[in-house]
Amino acid sequence: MSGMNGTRAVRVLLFGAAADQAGARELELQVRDGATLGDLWNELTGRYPGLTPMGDTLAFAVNQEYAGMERRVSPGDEVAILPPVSGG
Amino acid sequence: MSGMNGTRAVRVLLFGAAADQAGARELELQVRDGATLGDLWNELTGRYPGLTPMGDTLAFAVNQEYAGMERRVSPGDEVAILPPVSGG
Amino acid sequence: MFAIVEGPLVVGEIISGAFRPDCGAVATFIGTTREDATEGARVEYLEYEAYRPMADRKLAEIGREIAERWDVREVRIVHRIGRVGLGEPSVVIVVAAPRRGAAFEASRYAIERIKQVVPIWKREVWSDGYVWVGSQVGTRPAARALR
Amino acid sequence: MFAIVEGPLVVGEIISGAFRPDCGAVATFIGTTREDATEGARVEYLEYEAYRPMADRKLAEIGREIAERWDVREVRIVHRIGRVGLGEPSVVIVVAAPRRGAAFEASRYAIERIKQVVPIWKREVWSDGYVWVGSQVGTRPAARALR
Repeated sequence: MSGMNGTRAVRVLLFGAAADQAGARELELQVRDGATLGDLWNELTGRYPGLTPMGDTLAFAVNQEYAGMERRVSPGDEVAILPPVSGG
Repeated sequence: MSGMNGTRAVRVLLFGAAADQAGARELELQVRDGATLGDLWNELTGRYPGLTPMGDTLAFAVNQEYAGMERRVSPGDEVAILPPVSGG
Repeated sequence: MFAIVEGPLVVGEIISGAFRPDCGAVATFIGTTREDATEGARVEYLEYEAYRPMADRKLAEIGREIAERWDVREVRIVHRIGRVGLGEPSVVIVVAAPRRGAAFEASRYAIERIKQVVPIWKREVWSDGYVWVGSQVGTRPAARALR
Repeated sequence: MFAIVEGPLVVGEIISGAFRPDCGAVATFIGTTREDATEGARVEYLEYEAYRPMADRKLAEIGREIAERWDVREVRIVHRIGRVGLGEPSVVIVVAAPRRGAAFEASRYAIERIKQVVPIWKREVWSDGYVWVGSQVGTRPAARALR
Protein backbone atom coordinates (compact mmCIF):
# COMPACT_ATOMS: atom_id res chain seq x y z
CA MET A 1 0.00 0.00 0.00
CA SER A 2 1.15 3.57 -0.64
CA GLY A 3 2.35 5.11 2.55
CA MET A 4 2.28 8.85 3.37
CA ASN A 5 5.94 9.06 2.48
CA GLY A 6 5.42 7.64 -1.02
CA THR A 7 6.88 4.17 -0.25
CA ARG A 8 5.06 1.22 -1.70
CA ALA A 9 5.04 -2.14 0.07
CA VAL A 10 4.41 -5.62 -1.26
CA ARG A 11 3.97 -8.64 0.95
CA VAL A 12 6.44 -11.43 0.20
CA LEU A 13 5.84 -15.02 1.25
CA LEU A 14 8.57 -17.64 1.19
CA PHE A 15 7.98 -21.38 1.25
CA GLY A 16 9.87 -24.59 1.85
CA ALA A 17 13.57 -24.43 1.13
CA ALA A 18 13.33 -20.73 0.21
CA ALA A 19 12.03 -19.87 3.68
CA ASP A 20 14.89 -21.91 5.12
CA GLN A 21 17.54 -20.19 3.03
CA ALA A 22 16.22 -16.71 3.79
CA GLY A 23 15.52 -17.47 7.42
CA ALA A 24 12.15 -15.77 6.94
CA ARG A 25 8.70 -16.86 5.84
CA GLU A 26 7.01 -13.52 5.35
CA LEU A 27 8.21 -9.96 4.93
CA GLU A 28 7.36 -6.63 3.37
CA LEU A 29 9.44 -4.97 0.71
CA GLN A 30 9.22 -1.42 -0.53
CA VAL A 31 9.16 -1.21 -4.32
CA ARG A 32 9.44 1.83 -6.56
CA ASP A 33 6.92 2.69 -9.25
CA GLY A 34 7.13 0.33 -12.22
CA ALA A 35 9.15 -2.27 -10.34
CA THR A 36 9.08 -5.82 -11.67
CA LEU A 37 9.42 -9.20 -9.99
CA GLY A 38 13.01 -9.16 -11.25
CA ASP A 39 13.68 -5.93 -9.35
CA LEU A 40 12.09 -7.41 -6.26
CA TRP A 41 14.23 -10.54 -6.57
CA ASN A 42 17.40 -8.41 -6.74
CA GLU A 43 16.34 -6.56 -3.63
CA LEU A 44 15.53 -9.82 -1.89
CA THR A 45 18.84 -11.53 -2.66
CA GLY A 46 20.67 -8.38 -1.54
CA ARG A 47 18.99 -8.73 1.80
CA TYR A 48 19.06 -12.57 1.97
CA PRO A 49 22.14 -13.77 0.04
CA GLY A 50 21.32 -17.38 1.03
CA LEU A 51 18.58 -17.29 -1.62
CA THR A 52 20.96 -16.56 -4.50
CA PRO A 53 22.03 -20.17 -5.24
CA MET A 54 18.36 -21.21 -5.47
CA GLY A 55 17.55 -18.61 -8.11
CA ASP A 56 17.42 -20.90 -11.14
CA THR A 57 15.12 -23.36 -9.46
CA LEU A 58 12.52 -20.95 -8.08
CA ALA A 59 9.13 -19.96 -9.43
CA PHE A 60 7.22 -16.83 -8.49
CA ALA A 61 3.59 -16.04 -7.99
CA VAL A 62 1.85 -12.70 -7.82
CA ASN A 63 -1.51 -12.76 -6.14
CA GLN A 64 -1.50 -16.56 -6.22
CA GLU A 65 -0.84 -17.01 -9.91
CA TYR A 66 2.48 -17.95 -11.47
CA ALA A 67 4.27 -14.97 -12.98
CA GLY A 68 7.49 -14.27 -14.88
CA MET A 69 10.32 -11.94 -13.86
CA GLU A 70 9.03 -9.13 -16.10
CA ARG A 71 5.72 -9.00 -14.21
CA ARG A 72 5.02 -5.57 -12.61
CA VAL A 73 4.34 -5.61 -8.91
CA SER A 74 2.02 -3.07 -7.33
CA PRO A 75 1.34 -1.99 -3.77
CA GLY A 76 -0.73 -4.53 -1.90
CA ASP A 77 0.34 -7.40 -4.14
CA GLU A 78 1.13 -10.72 -2.54
CA VAL A 79 4.34 -12.12 -4.01
CA ALA A 80 5.33 -15.73 -3.30
CA ILE A 81 8.75 -17.32 -3.69
CA LEU A 82 8.15 -20.94 -4.68
CA PRO A 83 10.82 -23.65 -4.65
CA PRO A 84 10.28 -26.65 -6.94
CA VAL A 85 6.97 -28.13 -5.82
CA SER A 86 7.11 -31.63 -4.38
CA GLY A 87 3.56 -32.53 -3.49
CA GLY A 88 1.89 -35.82 -4.25
CA MET B 1 -14.25 -92.69 -15.78
CA SER B 2 -14.16 -95.97 -17.66
CA GLY B 3 -17.23 -97.96 -16.92
CA MET B 4 -17.44 -101.79 -16.97
CA ASN B 5 -19.10 -101.58 -20.36
CA GLY B 6 -16.22 -99.57 -21.89
CA THR B 7 -18.08 -96.24 -21.97
CA ARG B 8 -16.11 -93.20 -20.98
CA ALA B 9 -17.78 -90.19 -19.40
CA VAL B 10 -16.60 -86.59 -19.17
CA ARG B 11 -18.28 -83.99 -17.05
CA VAL B 12 -19.44 -80.95 -19.01
CA LEU B 13 -20.16 -77.60 -17.35
CA LEU B 14 -21.99 -74.79 -19.13
CA PHE B 15 -21.96 -71.15 -18.07
CA GLY B 16 -23.84 -67.95 -18.70
CA ALA B 17 -25.53 -67.71 -22.05
CA ALA B 18 -24.40 -71.23 -22.99
CA ALA B 19 -26.25 -72.71 -20.03
CA ASP B 20 -29.30 -70.71 -21.09
CA GLN B 21 -29.15 -71.90 -24.67
CA ALA B 22 -28.67 -75.54 -23.72
CA GLY B 23 -31.15 -75.40 -20.87
CA ALA B 24 -28.57 -77.25 -18.78
CA ARG B 25 -25.67 -76.25 -16.55
CA GLU B 26 -24.00 -79.59 -16.02
CA LEU B 27 -24.13 -82.96 -17.77
CA GLU B 28 -22.13 -86.08 -18.53
CA LEU B 29 -21.19 -87.16 -22.02
CA GLN B 30 -19.83 -90.51 -23.14
CA VAL B 31 -16.80 -90.14 -25.40
CA ARG B 32 -14.98 -92.76 -27.44
CA ASP B 33 -11.26 -93.39 -27.22
CA GLY B 34 -9.22 -90.61 -28.80
CA ALA B 35 -12.14 -88.18 -28.86
CA THR B 36 -11.34 -84.49 -29.08
CA LEU B 37 -13.10 -81.37 -27.83
CA GLY B 38 -14.34 -80.96 -31.39
CA ASP B 39 -16.00 -84.38 -31.25
CA LEU B 40 -17.55 -83.51 -27.93
CA TRP B 41 -18.85 -80.21 -29.32
CA ASN B 42 -20.50 -82.05 -32.24
CA GLU B 43 -22.16 -84.44 -29.81
CA LEU B 44 -23.28 -81.55 -27.63
CA THR B 45 -24.83 -79.49 -30.44
CA GLY B 46 -26.60 -82.61 -31.66
CA ARG B 47 -28.22 -82.90 -28.28
CA TYR B 48 -28.69 -79.13 -27.66
CA PRO B 49 -29.15 -77.44 -31.05
CA GLY B 50 -29.71 -74.10 -29.29
CA LEU B 51 -25.93 -73.99 -28.72
CA THR B 52 -25.07 -74.10 -32.43
CA PRO B 53 -25.42 -70.34 -33.19
CA MET B 54 -23.06 -69.56 -30.27
CA GLY B 55 -20.30 -71.78 -31.62
CA ASP B 56 -18.03 -69.08 -33.01
CA THR B 57 -18.11 -67.07 -29.80
CA LEU B 58 -17.40 -69.84 -27.31
CA ALA B 59 -14.18 -70.87 -25.63
CA PHE B 60 -13.51 -74.23 -24.04
CA ALA B 61 -11.60 -75.36 -21.01
CA VAL B 62 -10.41 -78.79 -20.04
CA ASN B 63 -9.66 -79.25 -16.38
CA GLN B 64 -9.89 -75.48 -15.87
CA GLU B 65 -7.45 -74.43 -18.54
CA TYR B 66 -8.34 -73.02 -21.94
CA ALA B 67 -8.02 -75.61 -24.71
CA GLY B 68 -8.46 -75.79 -28.49
CA MET B 69 -10.82 -78.04 -30.44
CA GLU B 70 -8.07 -80.56 -31.20
CA ARG B 71 -7.50 -81.19 -27.49
CA ARG B 72 -8.07 -84.87 -26.48
CA VAL B 73 -10.56 -85.46 -23.72
CA SER B 74 -10.17 -88.36 -21.31
CA PRO B 75 -12.45 -90.02 -18.80
CA GLY B 76 -12.84 -87.94 -15.68
CA ASP B 77 -11.96 -84.70 -17.45
CA GLU B 78 -13.95 -81.61 -16.61
CA VAL B 79 -14.89 -79.76 -19.79
CA ALA B 80 -16.33 -76.25 -19.58
CA ILE B 81 -18.24 -74.37 -22.27
CA LEU B 82 -17.38 -70.68 -21.85
CA PRO B 83 -19.25 -67.82 -23.50
CA PRO B 84 -17.33 -64.56 -24.00
CA VAL B 85 -16.29 -63.51 -20.51
CA SER B 86 -17.76 -60.28 -19.22
CA GLY B 87 -16.34 -59.77 -15.76
CA GLY B 88 -14.93 -56.55 -14.41
CA MET C 1 -4.57 -61.31 -2.51
CA PHE C 2 -6.90 -62.68 -5.17
CA ALA C 3 -10.46 -63.46 -4.29
CA ILE C 4 -13.94 -63.95 -5.63
CA VAL C 5 -16.54 -63.06 -3.04
CA GLU C 6 -20.25 -62.75 -2.56
CA GLY C 7 -21.50 -59.62 -0.88
CA PRO C 8 -20.41 -55.99 -0.92
CA LEU C 9 -16.76 -55.06 -1.48
CA VAL C 10 -15.36 -52.91 1.32
CA VAL C 11 -13.16 -50.80 -0.90
CA GLY C 12 -11.31 -48.89 1.83
CA GLU C 13 -10.17 -52.06 3.57
CA ILE C 14 -9.03 -53.77 0.39
CA ILE C 15 -6.99 -50.71 -0.58
CA SER C 16 -5.55 -49.77 2.81
CA GLY C 17 -4.30 -53.30 3.27
CA ALA C 18 -1.97 -52.75 0.32
CA PHE C 19 -0.15 -49.70 1.72
CA ARG C 20 3.51 -50.45 2.31
CA PRO C 21 6.35 -48.23 3.47
CA ASP C 22 8.52 -49.36 0.54
CA CYS C 23 5.92 -48.13 -1.98
CA GLY C 24 5.14 -44.55 -2.94
CA ALA C 25 2.27 -45.29 -5.31
CA VAL C 26 -0.98 -47.18 -5.06
CA ALA C 27 -3.08 -47.27 -8.22
CA THR C 28 -6.51 -48.79 -8.05
CA PHE C 29 -9.25 -49.57 -10.47
CA ILE C 30 -12.80 -50.11 -9.34
CA GLY C 31 -15.42 -51.36 -11.74
CA THR C 32 -18.90 -50.22 -10.78
CA THR C 33 -22.17 -51.36 -12.27
CA ARG C 34 -23.52 -48.83 -14.68
CA GLU C 35 -27.08 -47.75 -15.14
CA ASP C 36 -28.30 -48.26 -18.65
CA ALA C 37 -31.61 -47.49 -20.25
CA THR C 38 -33.27 -47.78 -23.62
CA GLU C 39 -36.73 -46.75 -24.69
CA GLY C 40 -39.15 -48.09 -22.13
CA ALA C 41 -36.70 -50.24 -20.16
CA ARG C 42 -33.82 -49.86 -17.73
CA VAL C 43 -31.26 -52.01 -15.96
CA GLU C 44 -32.40 -52.87 -12.44
CA TYR C 45 -29.35 -54.80 -11.20
CA LEU C 46 -26.56 -57.06 -12.38
CA GLU C 47 -25.75 -60.62 -11.58
CA TYR C 48 -22.28 -62.10 -11.91
CA GLU C 49 -21.46 -65.79 -12.24
CA ALA C 50 -17.99 -67.33 -12.08
CA TYR C 51 -16.47 -70.66 -13.07
CA ARG C 52 -14.64 -71.50 -9.90
CA PRO C 53 -11.95 -72.40 -9.10
CA MET C 54 -10.72 -71.63 -12.64
CA ALA C 55 -11.59 -67.95 -12.14
CA ASP C 56 -9.61 -67.81 -8.87
CA ARG C 57 -6.62 -69.39 -10.59
CA LYS C 58 -6.81 -66.95 -13.49
CA LEU C 59 -6.81 -63.98 -11.12
CA ALA C 60 -3.68 -65.29 -9.43
CA GLU C 61 -2.14 -65.88 -12.86
CA ILE C 62 -2.71 -62.21 -13.75
CA GLY C 63 -0.93 -61.32 -10.53
CA ARG C 64 2.06 -63.42 -11.61
CA GLU C 65 2.06 -61.84 -15.07
CA ILE C 66 2.18 -58.41 -13.44
CA ALA C 67 5.02 -59.39 -11.13
CA GLU C 68 7.03 -60.53 -14.16
CA ARG C 69 6.50 -57.26 -16.03
CA TRP C 70 6.69 -54.50 -13.40
CA ASP C 71 8.34 -53.70 -10.10
CA VAL C 72 5.25 -53.99 -7.94
CA ARG C 73 5.15 -55.11 -4.32
CA GLU C 74 1.48 -55.89 -3.76
CA VAL C 75 -1.36 -56.78 -6.11
CA ARG C 76 -4.91 -57.33 -4.91
CA ILE C 77 -7.83 -58.29 -7.09
CA VAL C 78 -11.22 -58.93 -5.55
CA HIS C 79 -14.20 -59.68 -7.79
CA ARG C 80 -17.71 -59.81 -6.50
CA ILE C 81 -20.25 -62.32 -7.81
CA GLY C 82 -23.99 -62.69 -7.33
CA ARG C 83 -26.40 -59.80 -7.42
CA VAL C 84 -24.85 -56.32 -7.53
CA GLY C 85 -26.91 -53.13 -7.37
CA LEU C 86 -26.36 -50.15 -9.66
CA GLY C 87 -23.38 -47.96 -8.86
CA GLU C 88 -21.85 -50.62 -6.63
CA PRO C 89 -18.32 -51.97 -7.08
CA SER C 90 -18.05 -55.32 -8.85
CA VAL C 91 -14.25 -55.51 -8.94
CA VAL C 92 -11.45 -53.82 -7.02
CA ILE C 93 -7.86 -53.91 -8.29
CA VAL C 94 -5.06 -52.50 -6.17
CA VAL C 95 -1.41 -52.27 -7.15
CA ALA C 96 1.24 -50.88 -4.81
CA ALA C 97 4.62 -50.07 -6.32
CA PRO C 98 7.66 -48.00 -5.46
CA ARG C 99 6.99 -45.81 -8.53
CA ARG C 100 3.72 -44.59 -9.98
CA GLY C 101 4.36 -45.54 -13.60
CA ALA C 102 4.44 -49.22 -12.75
CA ALA C 103 1.39 -48.93 -10.50
CA PHE C 104 -0.71 -47.25 -13.21
CA GLU C 105 0.35 -49.61 -15.97
CA ALA C 106 -0.13 -52.74 -13.89
CA SER C 107 -3.60 -51.78 -12.68
CA ARG C 108 -4.72 -51.09 -16.23
CA TYR C 109 -3.19 -54.36 -17.38
CA ALA C 110 -5.07 -56.21 -14.66
CA ILE C 111 -8.53 -55.01 -15.71
CA GLU C 112 -7.82 -55.62 -19.40
CA ARG C 113 -6.69 -59.17 -18.64
CA ILE C 114 -9.68 -59.81 -16.39
CA LYS C 115 -11.92 -58.87 -19.27
CA GLN C 116 -10.02 -61.24 -21.57
CA VAL C 117 -9.37 -64.40 -19.60
CA VAL C 118 -11.17 -64.67 -16.28
CA PRO C 119 -14.27 -66.87 -16.57
CA ILE C 120 -16.81 -64.52 -15.04
CA TRP C 121 -20.06 -63.53 -16.73
CA LYS C 122 -22.37 -60.61 -16.20
CA ARG C 123 -26.10 -60.71 -16.67
CA GLU C 124 -27.95 -57.41 -16.89
CA VAL C 125 -31.39 -57.70 -15.39
CA TRP C 126 -33.64 -55.15 -17.08
CA SER C 127 -37.19 -54.20 -16.33
CA ASP C 128 -38.20 -56.21 -19.44
CA GLY C 129 -35.97 -59.27 -19.14
CA TYR C 130 -32.29 -60.12 -18.85
CA VAL C 131 -29.34 -60.29 -21.19
CA TRP C 132 -25.94 -61.95 -20.88
CA VAL C 133 -23.43 -59.22 -21.63
CA GLY C 134 -21.03 -60.24 -24.41
CA SER C 135 -23.31 -62.98 -25.74
CA GLN C 136 -26.42 -60.83 -26.25
CA VAL C 137 -28.46 -63.87 -25.25
CA GLY C 138 -31.35 -63.53 -22.85
CA THR C 139 -35.04 -62.94 -22.36
CA ARG C 140 -35.22 -59.27 -23.34
CA PRO C 141 -37.18 -58.58 -26.53
CA ALA C 142 -33.99 -57.47 -28.32
CA ALA C 143 -31.97 -60.45 -27.04
CA ARG C 144 -34.66 -62.94 -28.07
CA ALA C 145 -34.53 -61.54 -31.60
CA LEU C 146 -30.87 -62.61 -31.82
CA ARG C 147 -31.52 -66.23 -31.01
CA MET D 1 -14.20 -32.15 -4.47
CA PHE D 2 -10.77 -30.59 -4.05
CA ALA D 3 -9.32 -30.21 -0.62
CA ILE D 4 -6.16 -29.77 1.39
CA VAL D 5 -6.51 -31.23 4.83
CA GLU D 6 -4.57 -31.87 7.99
CA GLY D 7 -4.89 -35.30 9.53
CA PRO D 8 -5.26 -38.80 8.09
CA LEU D 9 -7.01 -39.37 4.76
CA VAL D 10 -9.91 -41.81 5.02
CA VAL D 11 -9.38 -43.40 1.65
CA GLY D 12 -12.52 -45.54 1.55
CA GLU D 13 -14.82 -42.60 2.19
CA ILE D 14 -13.15 -40.36 -0.36
CA ILE D 15 -13.42 -43.08 -3.01
CA SER D 16 -16.91 -44.40 -2.23
CA GLY D 17 -18.31 -40.90 -2.40
CA ALA D 18 -17.38 -40.82 -6.09
CA PHE D 19 -19.39 -43.91 -7.13
CA ARG D 20 -22.16 -42.98 -9.53
CA PRO D 21 -24.65 -45.15 -11.38
CA ASP D 22 -23.78 -43.44 -14.68
CA CYS D 23 -20.11 -44.47 -14.34
CA GLY D 24 -18.60 -47.90 -14.86
CA ALA D 25 -15.03 -47.05 -13.93
CA VAL D 26 -13.37 -45.44 -10.94
CA ALA D 27 -9.60 -45.04 -11.19
CA THR D 28 -7.72 -43.82 -8.18
CA PHE D 29 -4.19 -42.88 -7.38
CA ILE D 30 -2.93 -42.78 -3.84
CA GLY D 31 0.47 -41.38 -3.04
CA THR D 32 1.96 -42.90 0.09
CA THR D 33 5.05 -41.78 1.94
CA ARG D 34 7.96 -44.01 1.15
CA GLU D 35 10.60 -45.25 3.49
CA ASP D 36 14.07 -44.32 2.42
CA ALA D 37 17.42 -45.11 3.92
CA THR D 38 21.06 -44.45 3.25
CA GLU D 39 24.11 -45.54 5.18
CA GLY D 40 23.50 -44.77 8.81
CA ALA D 41 20.29 -42.77 8.37
CA ARG D 42 16.64 -43.29 7.53
CA VAL D 43 13.50 -41.25 6.92
CA GLU D 44 11.39 -41.01 10.06
CA TYR D 45 8.40 -39.07 8.72
CA LEU D 46 7.43 -36.46 6.15
CA GLU D 47 6.05 -33.01 6.55
CA TYR D 48 4.05 -31.25 3.85
CA GLU D 49 3.52 -27.52 3.56
CA ALA D 50 1.14 -25.76 1.17
CA TYR D 51 0.73 -22.22 -0.11
CA ARG D 52 -2.94 -21.72 0.48
CA PRO D 53 -5.30 -20.78 -1.01
CA MET D 54 -3.24 -20.92 -4.21
CA ALA D 55 -2.82 -24.68 -3.78
CA ASP D 56 -6.59 -25.16 -3.38
CA ARG D 57 -7.20 -23.13 -6.53
CA LYS D 58 -4.63 -25.12 -8.49
CA LEU D 59 -6.26 -28.41 -7.51
CA ALA D 60 -9.62 -27.14 -8.75
CA GLU D 61 -7.92 -25.93 -11.94
CA ILE D 62 -6.60 -29.46 -12.56
CA GLY D 63 -10.17 -30.68 -12.15
CA ARG D 64 -11.32 -28.23 -14.83
CA GLU D 65 -8.49 -29.27 -17.16
CA ILE D 66 -9.58 -32.89 -16.79
CA ALA D 67 -13.22 -32.07 -17.47
CA GLU D 68 -12.17 -30.35 -20.70
CA ARG D 69 -10.14 -33.31 -21.90
CA TRP D 70 -12.12 -36.41 -20.88
CA ASP D 71 -15.65 -37.57 -20.30
CA VAL D 72 -15.46 -37.86 -16.54
CA ARG D 73 -18.30 -37.29 -14.12
CA GLU D 74 -16.53 -36.89 -10.79
CA VAL D 75 -13.01 -35.86 -9.84
CA ARG D 76 -11.80 -35.76 -6.25
CA ILE D 77 -8.37 -34.70 -5.13
CA VAL D 78 -7.52 -34.55 -1.46
CA HIS D 79 -3.99 -33.69 -0.35
CA ARG D 80 -2.82 -34.01 3.19
CA ILE D 81 -0.44 -31.51 4.76
CA GLY D 82 1.47 -31.49 8.03
CA ARG D 83 3.25 -34.49 9.43
CA VAL D 84 2.64 -37.80 7.62
CA GLY D 85 4.02 -41.12 8.85
CA LEU D 86 5.68 -43.68 6.60
CA GLY D 87 3.38 -45.76 4.43
CA GLU D 88 0.49 -43.34 4.98
CA PRO D 89 -1.42 -41.68 2.13
CA SER D 90 -0.45 -38.10 1.36
CA VAL D 91 -2.74 -37.63 -1.63
CA VAL D 92 -5.85 -39.37 -2.93
CA ILE D 93 -7.08 -38.83 -6.49
CA VAL D 94 -10.37 -40.34 -7.62
CA VAL D 95 -11.84 -40.15 -11.10
CA ALA D 96 -15.20 -41.68 -11.99
CA ALA D 97 -16.05 -42.01 -15.66
CA PRO D 98 -18.45 -43.95 -17.83
CA ARG D 99 -15.47 -45.70 -19.49
CA ARG D 100 -12.23 -46.92 -17.99
CA GLY D 101 -9.86 -45.40 -20.53
CA ALA D 102 -10.85 -41.89 -19.53
CA ALA D 103 -10.70 -42.74 -15.82
CA PHE D 104 -7.15 -44.14 -16.06
CA GLU D 105 -5.83 -41.32 -18.20
CA ALA D 106 -7.38 -38.58 -16.11
CA SER D 107 -6.12 -39.97 -12.80
CA ARG D 108 -2.61 -40.19 -14.16
CA TYR D 109 -2.88 -36.68 -15.57
CA ALA D 110 -3.99 -35.40 -12.17
CA ILE D 111 -0.94 -36.68 -10.28
CA GLU D 112 1.46 -35.48 -12.97
CA ARG D 113 -0.09 -32.00 -12.86
CA ILE D 114 -0.06 -31.92 -9.07
CA LYS D 115 3.65 -32.59 -9.19
CA GLN D 116 4.10 -29.77 -11.71
CA VAL D 117 1.92 -26.90 -10.56
CA VAL D 118 0.42 -27.26 -7.10
CA PRO D 119 2.40 -25.27 -4.52
CA ILE D 120 2.96 -28.00 -1.96
CA TRP D 121 6.35 -28.96 -0.58
CA LYS D 122 7.58 -32.07 1.11
CA ARG D 123 10.23 -32.17 3.76
CA GLU D 124 11.80 -35.54 4.58
CA VAL D 125 12.73 -35.73 8.22
CA TRP D 126 15.63 -38.16 8.57
CA SER D 127 17.30 -39.48 11.67
CA ASP D 128 20.22 -37.11 10.89
CA GLY D 129 18.38 -33.96 9.78
CA TYR D 130 15.82 -32.89 7.20
CA VAL D 131 15.81 -32.17 3.51
CA TRP D 132 13.34 -30.32 1.29
CA VAL D 133 12.58 -32.73 -1.56
CA GLY D 134 13.20 -31.12 -4.94
CA SER D 135 15.45 -28.40 -3.55
CA GLN D 136 17.93 -30.65 -1.74
CA VAL D 137 18.18 -27.95 0.92
CA GLY D 138 18.11 -28.85 4.58
CA THR D 139 20.03 -29.79 7.67
CA ARG D 140 21.19 -33.28 6.66
CA PRO D 141 24.95 -33.62 6.19
CA ALA D 142 24.47 -34.19 2.43
CA ALA D 143 21.99 -31.31 2.08
CA ARG D 144 24.25 -28.94 3.97
CA ALA D 145 27.05 -29.71 1.54
CA LEU D 146 24.88 -28.36 -1.30
CA ARG D 147 24.31 -24.99 0.24
